[in-house]
Amino acid sequence: MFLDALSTLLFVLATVFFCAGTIGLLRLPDTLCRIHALTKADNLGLGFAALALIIQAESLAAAGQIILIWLLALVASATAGYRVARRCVPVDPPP
Amino acid sequence: MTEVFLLPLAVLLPLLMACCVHVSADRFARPLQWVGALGMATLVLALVAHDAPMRTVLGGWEAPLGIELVADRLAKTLLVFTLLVYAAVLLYAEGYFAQSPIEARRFRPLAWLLWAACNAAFLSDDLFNLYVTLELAGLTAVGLAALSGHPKALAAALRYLLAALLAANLFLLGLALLYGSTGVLSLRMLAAAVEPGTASLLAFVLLVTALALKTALLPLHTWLPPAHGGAVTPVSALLSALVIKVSFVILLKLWLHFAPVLDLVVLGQGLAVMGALAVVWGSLLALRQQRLKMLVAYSTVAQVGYLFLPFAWLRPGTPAAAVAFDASVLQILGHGFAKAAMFLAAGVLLRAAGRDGLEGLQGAASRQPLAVFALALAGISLIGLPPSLGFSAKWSMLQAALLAGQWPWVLLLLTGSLLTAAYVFRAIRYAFLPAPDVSELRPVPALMSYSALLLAVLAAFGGLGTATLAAWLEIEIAGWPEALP
Amino acid sequence: MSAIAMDAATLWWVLGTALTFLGLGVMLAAPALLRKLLAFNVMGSGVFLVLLALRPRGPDGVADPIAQALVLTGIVIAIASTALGLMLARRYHLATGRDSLPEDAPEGTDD
Amino acid sequence: MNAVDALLALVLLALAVACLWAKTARTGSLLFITFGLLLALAWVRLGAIDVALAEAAIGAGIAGALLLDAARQFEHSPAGQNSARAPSPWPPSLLMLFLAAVLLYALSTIQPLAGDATLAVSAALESSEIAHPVTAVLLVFRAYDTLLEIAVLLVAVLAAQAAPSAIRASPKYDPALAAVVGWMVPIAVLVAVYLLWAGSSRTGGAFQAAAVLAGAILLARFSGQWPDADRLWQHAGVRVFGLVTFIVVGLSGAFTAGAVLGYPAGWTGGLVLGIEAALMLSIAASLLALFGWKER
Repeated sequence: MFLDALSTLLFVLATVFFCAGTIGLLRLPDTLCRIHALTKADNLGLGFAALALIIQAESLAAAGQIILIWLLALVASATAGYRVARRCVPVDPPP
Repeated sequence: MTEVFLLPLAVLLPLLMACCVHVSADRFARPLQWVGALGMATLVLALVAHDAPMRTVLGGWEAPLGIELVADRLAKTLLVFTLLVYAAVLLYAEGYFAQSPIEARRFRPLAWLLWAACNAAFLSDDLFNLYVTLELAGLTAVGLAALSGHPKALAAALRYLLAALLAANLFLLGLALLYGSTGVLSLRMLAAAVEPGTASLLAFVLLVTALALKTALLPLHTWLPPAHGGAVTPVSALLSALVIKVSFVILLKLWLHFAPVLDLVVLGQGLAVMGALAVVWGSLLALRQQRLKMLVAYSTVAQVGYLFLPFAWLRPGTPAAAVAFDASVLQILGHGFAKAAMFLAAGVLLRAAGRDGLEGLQGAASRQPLAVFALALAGISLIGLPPSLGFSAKWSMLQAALLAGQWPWVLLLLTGSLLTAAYVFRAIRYAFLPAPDVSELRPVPALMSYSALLLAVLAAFGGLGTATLAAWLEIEIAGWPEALP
Repeated sequence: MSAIAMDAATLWWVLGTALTFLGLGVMLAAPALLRKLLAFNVMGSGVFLVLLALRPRGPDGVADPIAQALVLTGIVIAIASTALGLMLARRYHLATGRDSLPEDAPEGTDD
Repeated sequence: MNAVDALLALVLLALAVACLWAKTARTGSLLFITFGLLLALAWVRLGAIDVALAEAAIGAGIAGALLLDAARQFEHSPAGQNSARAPSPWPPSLLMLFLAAVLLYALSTIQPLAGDATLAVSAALESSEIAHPVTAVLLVFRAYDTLLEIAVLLVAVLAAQAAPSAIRASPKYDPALAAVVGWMVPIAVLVAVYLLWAGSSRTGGAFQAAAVLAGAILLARFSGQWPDADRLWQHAGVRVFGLVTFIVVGLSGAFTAGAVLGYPAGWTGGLVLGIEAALMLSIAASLLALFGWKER
């Protein structure tokens, strides 16, 4: 019962962050700013959602899989954000 | 043991051949093709030698769970028909692509995939599997139509693709309705399970619309002339002889299975009327063409019209039904051989003249007599003069119309023949005009003319075998609708 | 819609019908090739929804496995068709600079 | 009717409209990806988990990538062609409304027979030796459909005359990308193998695995690492390998199981996994050929 409530709370938090990320993606002025919305807010949202699911997980292995998925998503979004940013900034960073 | 093998091999062998010729280098691919073609010939002969109807349960799982292949005499006839067309076209392609190895490399695997698709459609007894084969044939045909990479060919291929995609979705929607209400996909079981009603009738109309679009029945024909007329010649022959027949044969199969259950009289009359309009309109358009291959392509629109006339008489329990069935099969064969021959001959003449205009044909009769002869023989079958297959087809339609007491169709058949004669003679007349300039002549491998002639002879003299064919097919339709073909 | 007592399956085949004809209409009316291909995919999704939603579910709430397999095959064929269409459209665009097919010429005229 | 379902259906409808009437090809493609992802949710609600995963991977993922790739080219079209012009909605829409009404009426008359197909599958599942019903249908009961479907995919690659794009080494060596790719690619390959293996007992399968594999190869290609391995993927043999394996195993069934496309008792699981592994390689190679398109 307590765990269910906790899950729900975490899901609500996740939703808040996802909404913030989506609004940021739509409303922020340029690509570099939008990357913030995608990489920061959305990943936090995903993290909360993952936590909520881990609480409900049937086994340790299932929980482990969820953590793995979250980590992979983190790395992927960090790399993608980095690549997008590199496309936006034409000049090389100072050595 | 062989029975387990034969039917699936008719599909799997050409698929395997497609993979092999795609992977192997040119100098291996050519001999390999002939080994494959010989294998196919042996296979088809073995199938025909098996007199009894054959049914193969794939994977050992019977319908409704699995898929079954059925080779009745209709399917066997079509397998032989496909084999003959392919023999001529593959021979022809050897000469046609001799100077363009890149196109040859693109052509070979797609041609074999198309062979597999044709055989698969003729043998399949499963509605969803028929959808997959229809897609296989359609996408292969699109790829073949785009083979040259010329912008006009690309535009024609895109138009063709969009028509095929539309047809695919309509077919699936009809399938969804039938599967949703019955839970089975095998044609045999569907025919037993389907109940007359709005849903099943709408499903059938959707299937028929999809197939009519893929067969290019007027007014759904606009994609056909650019695709067939604009493709490289061996492809034009395959598309017009085989690909539109795939969708038509599926329609014929569905009709034979569903006509006893659903009330299809009005639909049959409607299809026949559209067919009649196609005969007239297609012929008139063919008359207006200035380029030989476009003339031949528009002639297909008219000849497709003939294919749909028998639906007016294919009613269960009427004496006309058996004759109408024979007429359909004869028209499939007659148009297939004649149109392929015509395209192949046209390709020879165009290559010799170096251009596609009708006036380029001038003097062809003396320079390329074999090709002009093939063109004329094929024309005889299209017009419907004896002893051609085209004559037998039209004669059977005439008989069916009279048996059904619908004599106005006789007028249409006569008009159609006259119009066909007009556009065929128009093309041939150019060939007999004196040549303006001899220096323009280009050499064409004789092999190409001979393969065109092979098909033309089949079309022009095939009518002599009508009685044999009708007798051979009789057990398929005699018991209809109680005993399904 | 909610006024009518509607079971879950009905909702999905109603949506499937709507998507089917939405896609069909755009496929017929839109000139741009890319949009036509998008419309084909939307129409296909609608048809798949109808196909699956019409079949009763198994006791454990799992959809008819045969219908699922048919839809899966259909999705793969749709993606193959879309990919082919896109490649042809891109080659056509490279060759001519056009992103739509020319309007239909009057019939019977030579191209 | 569930309120969540109704909301999902409405959002899907709105997305479809927005996607089809989008101003640019790029927006349309992006909206189509969103549509595909939400449609996957609808499949979950319909109890079709396998379709949901395929829809997300293929309908949204691969189709989305192909569409975006193409949209980029069309947006750089030299002259202002008519792509921006949205279709005029009125004349055909009345016809469409009428047809939709006819279909809805017909659908409402359908009284589906009881779940006989479901029962038939579950009854035969034991003897099929495959635990997951959808995989059993795809690779045992209706394996022939799947075989022809793979042929369709081969046709698309051949017909598009697609050659895999040339190996594009990064113009400037990017240490961050190289480092990430160095360990991301093996993980992605691992995920692909997992998806393949999972297919026999639960949702998963060759196509989903191939999508992941193709993504990994693309990632490696962008980073310019393993050029030799990349060249291997462009060999025509890889593209037909799956189909040939499928046909050869299928034909051998005539000797070992008495039916073409049958499997000898006790061997089904292993043979299906082998076929799927071969298919995964070929599908991945085909996807790569279609994605990194350039004229041959």
